[in-house]
Amino acid sequence: MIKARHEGEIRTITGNAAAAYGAMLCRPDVVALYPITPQTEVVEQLSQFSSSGLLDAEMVEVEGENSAMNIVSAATMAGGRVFTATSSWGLAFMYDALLQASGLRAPVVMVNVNREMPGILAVSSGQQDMIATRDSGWIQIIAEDCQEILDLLIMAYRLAEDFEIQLPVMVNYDGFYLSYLSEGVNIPAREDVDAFLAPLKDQPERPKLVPGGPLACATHGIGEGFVELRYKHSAAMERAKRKFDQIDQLFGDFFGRSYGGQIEAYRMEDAEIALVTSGSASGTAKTVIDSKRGEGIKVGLVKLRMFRPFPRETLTEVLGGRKAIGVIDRSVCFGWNCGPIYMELRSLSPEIGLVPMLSFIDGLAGLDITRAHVESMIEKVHAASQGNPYQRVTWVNLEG
Amino acid sequence: MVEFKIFTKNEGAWSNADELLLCLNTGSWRSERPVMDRKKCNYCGLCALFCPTQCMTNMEDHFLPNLDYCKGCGTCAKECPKKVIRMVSEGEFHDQGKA
Amino acid sequence: MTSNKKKLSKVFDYLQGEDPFVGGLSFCAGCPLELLVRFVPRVLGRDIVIVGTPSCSATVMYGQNIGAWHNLSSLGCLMTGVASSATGISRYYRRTGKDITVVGFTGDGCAADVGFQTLSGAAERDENFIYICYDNEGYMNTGIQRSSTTPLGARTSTTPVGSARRGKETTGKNLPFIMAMHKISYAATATLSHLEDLAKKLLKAKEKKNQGFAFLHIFSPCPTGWGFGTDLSIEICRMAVKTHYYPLWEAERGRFRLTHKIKKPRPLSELVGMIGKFSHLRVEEMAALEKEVAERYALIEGMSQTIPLDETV
Amino acid sequence: MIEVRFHGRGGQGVVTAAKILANAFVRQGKFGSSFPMFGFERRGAPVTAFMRFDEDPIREKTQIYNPDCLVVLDSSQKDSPVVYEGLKPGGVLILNTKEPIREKPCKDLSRAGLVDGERIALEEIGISSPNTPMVGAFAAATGWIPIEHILSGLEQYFSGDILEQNIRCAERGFQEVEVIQW
Repeated sequence: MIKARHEGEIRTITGNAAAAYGAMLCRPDVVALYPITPQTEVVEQLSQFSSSGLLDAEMVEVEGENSAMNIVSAATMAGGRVFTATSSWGLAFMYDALLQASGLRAPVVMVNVNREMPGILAVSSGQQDMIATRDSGWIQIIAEDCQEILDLLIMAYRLAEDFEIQLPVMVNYDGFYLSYLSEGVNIPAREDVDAFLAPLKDQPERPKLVPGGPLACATHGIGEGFVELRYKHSAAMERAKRKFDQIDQLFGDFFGRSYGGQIEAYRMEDAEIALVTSGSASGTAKTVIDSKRGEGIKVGLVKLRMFRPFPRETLTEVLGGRKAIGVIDRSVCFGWNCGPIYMELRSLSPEIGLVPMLSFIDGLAGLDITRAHVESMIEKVHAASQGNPYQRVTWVNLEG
Repeated sequence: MVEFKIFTKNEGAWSNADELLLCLNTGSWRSERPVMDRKKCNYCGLCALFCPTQCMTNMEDHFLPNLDYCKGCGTCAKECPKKVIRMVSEGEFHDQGKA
Repeated sequence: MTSNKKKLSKVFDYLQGEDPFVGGLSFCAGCPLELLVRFVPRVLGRDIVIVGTPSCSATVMYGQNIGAWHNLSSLGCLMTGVASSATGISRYYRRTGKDITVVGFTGDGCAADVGFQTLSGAAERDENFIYICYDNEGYMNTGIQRSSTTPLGARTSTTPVGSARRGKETTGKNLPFIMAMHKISYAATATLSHLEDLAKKLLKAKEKKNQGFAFLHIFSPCPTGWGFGTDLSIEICRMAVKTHYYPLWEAERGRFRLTHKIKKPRPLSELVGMIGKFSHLRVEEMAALEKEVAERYALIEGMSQTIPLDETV
Repeated sequence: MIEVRFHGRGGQGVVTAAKILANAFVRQGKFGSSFPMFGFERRGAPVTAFMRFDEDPIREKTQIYNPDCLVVLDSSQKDSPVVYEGLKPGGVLILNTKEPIREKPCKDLSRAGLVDGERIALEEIGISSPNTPMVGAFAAATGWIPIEHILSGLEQYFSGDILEQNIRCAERGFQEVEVIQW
């Protein structure tokens, strides 16, 4: 087992800077960026890395996010490693290119700093942007803190460029709550990141654009030929789940930090009820769970780290047999009036068991998911687990 | 595991000219064909240069259309400075479109 | 048979190697775009990657499943993405130290309309590739809708002629001029009646793209969409030049030169009279189009006199 | 876990002050985190920032509702009830002020560190941004962090002459703070 040779340098940096460090350490060939709150610091930080010589990449200061996505996905088709970052409306503005990238099986790694949309302008946190692209064919993973952002970036390249996967990966983290959070982050040594990513070079080569031909990219999919490629895309998404677990384990062995893979289960061993969370709110929820445990409520937490592909098997395993489940969503599933993660989890009800499942919509527009909120959620889920009537969906901020 | 006909070993949407070249029989689109008076041809090649399908074959002192692909647009006849190319209705030929 | 009178046009000297496309391609009979598609790689050479987009040329640039219509390296992208995708590829090659010519190849709908932002962005960044826009003055692949380069008064399926409205009510966007005003390395207009001029400009673009962005605007009439005979495409290109409808010029870093001066232009009616999309024009409508054409020519002529290219070379 | 809330105005270096302190605790080998209250960054507009430190990893990412300590960079806010909202009993106030305060502005305060950060910054740097004198005063008045961890971390936020000036600012804040116990 090879391990990192250096301990890494601990620096107090923001989530955005952690993303920039993660990207820089992976040595992308082409970086295309357009600034948008709350992602802008990623752009500034990488530009600084570029001008100080730490990042030796083609830096493209684009005129919009749509160009950023097209530039990076085309560069992967020529064989390059790439990086871009965006947020909310920027993600929306690259929507056509986003879908093209996944269909082309372009191993793009992108940061999406979660911010509210659609419609009502809100320069504030919310996962609706990621949710709006959940069927884009991208792998979507979610970080909880600054260290995880940096580590996920490195893992994202291992995942995206794996020959068995060949899919774009979107690394999400909460805008404001994480993007601007400064905390101590272990920044691995460059040569260690090189070593961790080195196995990617020993794989069979992906097809790429070579002048003179004869390979041409983005051929029309006709009839069953289209279906075959679509099936392969879907199959790669399925493979990505176990692959992500393996990469997480390899990362843990190598750098000494692992996160559980597709999900993180916290105090779930004997939990009777469970709270499902994602992103920066998970930490607060864990502290509340600790205190509720002190009051005798056997509650555990499942943190969703991978949203696409959806960790069906792992979630079924960890949530099966619990008496009630609460799901916190920082976004809304229009047309279903519930949280999107909740809605998806509901489709696992036959496997998990037909127990009460409660949707909590909280933290929209940057509102805080506070300890008090989480306490009340746990109480509601606990009451439901005791056979009491319960409300299926709670818009936490509107219920006082 | 789904059984499916394998079109490509690739994961993505790549065409490969070494494996399969596509081609349409555009000669069948034609209602008129260019007929050349070789004796008057001055071998300037403008018919070949301007031919949209680039189907004029260089015969060293004149050019002949490849009737597999010639769509019969008439550009060669129109552009010939010596006016030695005539467009003749396909009905007058009995060769199934082949010269 | 051999006679010293018989001599091949020198345009043949510009053509290298085999036509990379198969013989039977899905272009309408008489389409000058088919000629352009086959001409460009034979002049530029094999060390190119073509970036295309949904358009009339997409049917042959993009393959079908594993099958291809050509043996060139190419990437198909979406309407917004030609200039940006070409940027991505050329930047990657630049990083790896390869001298490759990346060629964006797209119609006016992509260049002047939905992909205009990305085109302008790439030009402003002075990216090292060639962008070729073939302008057939509308969305021909989808059935002849107006684009922003559709000229004043022209009939399309979205600017029909009726009692209340008569053809396109605004003038066409002067795309090549706008691109030249980005002060890019090279901008030029060309058309298919003037093949040597086109070949020279392609080669110049290939050279100039090493210093920065190169943009070629190719006037490419559409027999199906404009309503003229399949044999008339080249003649219409020629008449567009002769009437000043489509002046041939080039510009380097915003300095202009007319490459084919027409001292005594033919009346515009000689061109317009050949084209169905203008057949409804009344006298006053024709006068408006004539004024537009005259002003466009005056603009380029004026630029070539006040900010001439020749003084800097 | 100790929670600190910062109040000031855009241009005073409020967010940087919180970062500098979080960094100091990280450098000390503890855990520290900080983040700003979100809003458009505009010079002169009220700005709030948060900082936590602990012996154990800090999991909470919420805003701070019950601070142990307040760092008020804008003296005009020193009597604003909003500033003291949720303050824990026995709380500490670090205040940028030119004048001594006679009565404690909030019943829950047990200690205050007063420093004329603006004057120090004007004398040392030539600008009225009191953030580095304030973090020096914080170290002296709370005793929670040795000043050297603050000083050695400043190079992450400043460089060249400005770094030297800010080091002097932090040192002077540390030395010149007047501590009041109630």
